[in-house]
Amino acid sequence: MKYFTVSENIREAENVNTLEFYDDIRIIPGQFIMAWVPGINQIPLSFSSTGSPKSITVKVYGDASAKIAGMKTGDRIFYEGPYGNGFNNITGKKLVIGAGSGIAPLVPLVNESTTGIISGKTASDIILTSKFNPDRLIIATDDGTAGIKGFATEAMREIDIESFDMIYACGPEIMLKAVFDYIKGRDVKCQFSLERSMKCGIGICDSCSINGYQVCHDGPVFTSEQLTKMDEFGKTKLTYSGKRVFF
Amino acid sequence: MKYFTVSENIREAENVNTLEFYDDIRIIPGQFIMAWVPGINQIPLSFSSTGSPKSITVKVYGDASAKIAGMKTGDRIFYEGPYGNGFNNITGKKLVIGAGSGIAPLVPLVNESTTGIISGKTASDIILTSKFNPDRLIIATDDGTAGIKGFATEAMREIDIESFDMIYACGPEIMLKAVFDYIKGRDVKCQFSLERSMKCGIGICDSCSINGYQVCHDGPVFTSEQLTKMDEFGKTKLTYSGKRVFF
Amino acid sequence: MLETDIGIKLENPFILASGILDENGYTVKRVLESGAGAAVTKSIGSSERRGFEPPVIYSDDNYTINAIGLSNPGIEDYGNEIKIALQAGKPIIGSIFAQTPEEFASLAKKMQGYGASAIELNLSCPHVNGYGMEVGSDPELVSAVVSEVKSNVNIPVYAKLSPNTSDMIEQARAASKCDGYVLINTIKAMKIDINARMPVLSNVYGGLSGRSIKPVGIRYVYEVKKETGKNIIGVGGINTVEDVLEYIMAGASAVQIGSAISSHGVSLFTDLSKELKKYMEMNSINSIKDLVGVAIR
Amino acid sequence: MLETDIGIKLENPFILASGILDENGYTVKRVLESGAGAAVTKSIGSSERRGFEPPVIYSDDNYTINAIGLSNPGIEDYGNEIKIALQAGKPIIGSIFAQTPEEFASLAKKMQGYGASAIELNLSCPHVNGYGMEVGSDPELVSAVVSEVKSNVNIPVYAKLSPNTSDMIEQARAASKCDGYVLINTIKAMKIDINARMPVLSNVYGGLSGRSIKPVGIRYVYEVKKETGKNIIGVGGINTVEDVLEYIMAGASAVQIGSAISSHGVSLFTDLSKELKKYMEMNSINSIKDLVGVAIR
Ligand SMILES: Cc1cc2nc3c(=O)[nH]c(=O)nc-3n(C[C@H](O)[C@H](O)[C@H](O)COP(=O)(O)OP(=O)(O)OC[C@H]3O[C@@H](n4cnc5c(N)ncnc54)[C@H](O)[C@@H]3O)c2cc1C
Ligand SMILES: Cc1cc2nc3c(=O)[nH]c(=O)nc-3n(C[C@H](O)[C@H](O)[C@H](O)COP(=O)(O)OP(=O)(O)OC[C@H]3O[C@@H](n4cnc5c(N)ncnc54)[C@H](O)[C@@H]3O)c2cc1C
Ligand SMILES: Cc1cc2nc3c(=O)[nH]c(=O)nc-3n(C[C@H](O)[C@H](O)[C@H](O)COP(=O)(O)O)c2cc1C
Ligand SMILES: Cc1cc2nc3c(=O)[nH]c(=O)nc-3n(C[C@H](O)[C@H](O)[C@H](O)COP(=O)(O)O)c2cc1C
Ligand code: FES
Ligand code: FES
Repeated sequence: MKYFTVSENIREAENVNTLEFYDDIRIIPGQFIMAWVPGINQIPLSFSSTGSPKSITVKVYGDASAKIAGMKTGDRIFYEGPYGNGFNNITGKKLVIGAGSGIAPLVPLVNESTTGIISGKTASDIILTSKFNPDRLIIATDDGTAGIKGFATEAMREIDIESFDMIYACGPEIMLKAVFDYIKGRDVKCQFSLERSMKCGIGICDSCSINGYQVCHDGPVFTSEQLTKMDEFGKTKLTYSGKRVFF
Repeated sequence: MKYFTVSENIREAENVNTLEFYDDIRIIPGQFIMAWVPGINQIPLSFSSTGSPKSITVKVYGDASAKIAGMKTGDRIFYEGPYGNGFNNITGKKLVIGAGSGIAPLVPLVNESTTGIISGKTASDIILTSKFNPDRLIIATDDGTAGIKGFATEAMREIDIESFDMIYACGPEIMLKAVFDYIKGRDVKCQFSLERSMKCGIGICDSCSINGYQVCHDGPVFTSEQLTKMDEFGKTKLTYSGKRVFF
Repeated sequence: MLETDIGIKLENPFILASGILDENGYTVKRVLESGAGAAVTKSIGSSERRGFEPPVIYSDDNYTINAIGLSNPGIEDYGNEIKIALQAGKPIIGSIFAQTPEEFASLAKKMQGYGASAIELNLSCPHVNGYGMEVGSDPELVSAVVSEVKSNVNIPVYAKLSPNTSDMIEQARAASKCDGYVLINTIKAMKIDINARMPVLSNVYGGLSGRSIKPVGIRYVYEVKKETGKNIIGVGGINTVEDVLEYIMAGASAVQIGSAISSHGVSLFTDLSKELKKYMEMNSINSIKDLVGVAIR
Repeated sequence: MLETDIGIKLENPFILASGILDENGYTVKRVLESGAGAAVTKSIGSSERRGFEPPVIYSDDNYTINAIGLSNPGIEDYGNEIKIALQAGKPIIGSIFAQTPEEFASLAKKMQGYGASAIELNLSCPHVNGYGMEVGSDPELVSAVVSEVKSNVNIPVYAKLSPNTSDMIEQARAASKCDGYVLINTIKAMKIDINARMPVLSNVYGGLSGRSIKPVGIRYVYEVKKETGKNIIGVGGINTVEDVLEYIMAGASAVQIGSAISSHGVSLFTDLSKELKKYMEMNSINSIKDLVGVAIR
């Protein structure tokens, strides 16, 4: 397997760390790696910086993410990839909407004129705010402990979303579905980066599929036009065993 | 396997045919193919033309060569290769010495100013004479039925071999050894193309070896300097089973 | 001209192999709509199985090693996936794994009930204890499984055999009541990462597939076709139309494709159909049948 | 720092594999002088064998398939070749094949008499009837061969086992009196030429070697090392120092190299020594022993 050598570990929040490394591999924002933690698991992680240094930003959920979040300078992040299509990064006016660690892959798209919406359950879930122009950042939390109270869609109401040339969204599928429903009928383009459970990353195990498309291979980024045709979106998915369940 | 499609079969002599074909594979004169005759055998054959059309010239010894010699327009010559190092073709004054079908790989080296010696057991073994400037061609046969009577070395006595910038020789190893001994101590450079029994062509079966070098891979062309260090040259070789025998 | 018959009629000889993009009904449907002649389902067992933890797959340019661990939702839930997949209007072949003849038969009956056109018995998964290799290397058990399944369904039953054996012909003879053989499943193998100094797969061992195993697949198809004359579905390392022709000339009446989909995408099926048609036209061949086993001496 | 000990001392762990550039004493000498730590001879039998007609080898970028057919000059003549090879001053391992324990023992004694430092029992050639696979898949015969040879020579005896088996551990147990295992020999395979519509090799079947078989070789080395703890010489698909390290971490104390020589030439041995040394320096490893089997869980 390939590996990145950690040059720095930056604490972003309680349980969220950014791991920086130097490597001249070419990454399109939105692409991801399958990071291998020997003896534990292999998990998909996106790039929160695709320049130099590159970085991943990881939120601790279980053993694998905890191990990576705790890595020190000189440690190796083993991985396969990069995988996936990545975002189509336009030059016009952008709105990025990220929920929880879903903000990470959106950071490489952000520039001075980009507007951001960062949402989370509670204040400590709100990360990477420093990457945004403070004048163009809206924060939303379910419990109102930071920013406005409510979901990301609540924050969307505060701005004229039709004024953007492209909206980029990443986060849990339920949140993406809410954003998708919100923009429906409005004259705006949108790219969604989906998260489904992944085992292989190379489009053969079928664990990450949505309506026959593999999120790891055909995605993770899908346009609103593509998602319109996918009735599984926000509704059903497969578990690790392959069992179809409702969200 | 790859194949050449025969465009023409030209009869050179009793039991000697040239098969022409068009193919843009790059060949260095002296390189050879392992020609596969399905159901029969696979045998090494050199190129008697490396331009357009390319050709091989084959003398019938057994079933495989007979089958190839009898091929018609449109038939396929299956092969692997090209293999081997090939000759270093110089621009100066050249002497080529070929015995029997050994003249074939030398033909691509011949130009207007090249001198040729073609030897064989008897008149019907003398082939490809038309490729030479008649003024610069000496023929020798063991039985004197064509040209001078005697071996190739007999013909060499007729000319000032030190006047050549390079001598190229190909034929049975015994004949090559005689040429090698003849030029020894004279101020002349020589390249010899060896024939040993070949099974693989890719330098792993060890059937074609001479003093640890593989004729198929390190050769078939060796310089006089290289051969000077090889005490097997003209003395011992391995049979198909791997048994060491004297010539 | 691409039609072939392996007990079921196929509009082309290209079948999606078991375990690759065939756990989810929508995915199977998409693969069929992308040009596959039929699809084999992921191997389904009696109850839900999570399978092994990732890494479950390691691959490089020439091969894939997997130890998915027979993850599957269980036969009860799988009916719904087949229902979705059947919307493509092409044959679905239900792959099943189990430990006893009775368990196999019960799964097969369910698959038939769901509308599967044929059953594929996975007698050969190389990396899960108690299934596959253990089942496949016991000729009496193989024979009992095939008999029991055959007497419980009226659709064709194929036996997928293991290449991890010293005697494939013995296995094939034991399974001789089946309607055809599927050859080959993966070869037991492994990958060690020299930097981590660890086996990559969480299960340590996995099954080798892809380009690297083609010469072994060709050999088994040839050998079993020559010995038994039965219908054979060839699988292992197919990437190009040349690979397909090699399998057909070795004795396969149809082929399955798995690992190659990862690099070529699902459009591979249509591409192969086009290229095979072109080959047949150029060589004046009317039916695939005229090529099956022509290389056998 | 590259020294290793497999019952015989080697200045580096890179051994020329049997059957590749080792029929002719001069060639073996040259390979040893080019940097190999030792060389195994071509497998030698009691009497001269011509082997099969060409094609005896088919190869592409990822693999080689051979059916040389155990061609060899016979043990009587081979003494002279070993004499030439010994001029390199490095260990020669005599590979032998036979049908009975007595025949193996008699060949082994001759090899010892010629000056071989160890014996390699070829119990595993996959393409010649009556030898190899047949011998290797009969555990009682394997056990008798090893006992008989061991009681007739006092140099180390290695058993080269067949991967064409459903139970390698059973084979290894049968050969447990040997001083080490050589894993793996080639995997039975074949190539069909789709234009000629014929098997390429005159013998139809051959043995697969080269890059394609590495994951299978690694698996067997790991499995047998874990089960038996004995010395193992790893072979199969080695081309790079990464491949070497993978074999060593799986449990090999030394490795053999065959097919790769065709593309890399004999300088491969020196190159690998240099690169392995560099790796060990960079990772502060003093002895190969410290790496043997480190990946085993
Ligand atoms: C394409 C893609 C890109 C991703 N990029 C990133 C990234 O850049 N940074 C990042 O932090 N994560 C990212 N993720 C999510 C990340 O892969 C998971 O958080 C990770 O797999 C958790 O693994 P674990 O072994 O630590 O936890 P597990 O042991 O798998 O999970 C522990 C618990 O947390 C829950 N859980 C796990 N992951 C999530 C999640 N994402 N959301 C909600 N609950 C969860 C589980 O259901 C379980 O209950 C990405 C996912 C995908 C599909
Ligand atoms: C590098 C190389 C290049 C070659 N290039 C050519 C070429 O361009 N044209 C060509 O005609 N031949 C060439 N040869 C020789 C050719 O390969 C053999 O003649 C051929 O292998 C004979 O095969 P067969 O099956 O027809 O005959 P076999 O059945 O192998 O032999 C029939 C009888 O003829 C004898 N015999 C076979 N070959 C020769 C020979 N070369 N000299 C003397 N006696 C022989 C055999 O010992 C046997 O008694 C080349 C050989 C080498 C090594
Ligand atoms: C990821 C993966 C999962 C597989 N799962 C199964 C399975 O569940 N049942 C089965 O019979 N074969 C399974 N196989 C084996 C394939 O069906 C096929 O026999 C093998 O991969 C060789 O074909 P290929 O080289 O085209 O991939 C699986 C293979 C892969 C790569
Ligand atoms: C041309 C050829 C001939 C071989 N002959 C023998 C042999 O005589 N005895 C033997 O034990 N192994 C023989 N082998 C097997 C090799 O020793 C080795 O086990 C196998 O090729 C795997 O190693 P590789 O991938 O490095 O080639 C032969 C292999 C090849 C390619
Ligand atoms: S993760 Fe396996 S298909 Fe996407
Ligand atoms: S022909 Fe095999 S080594 Fe030269």
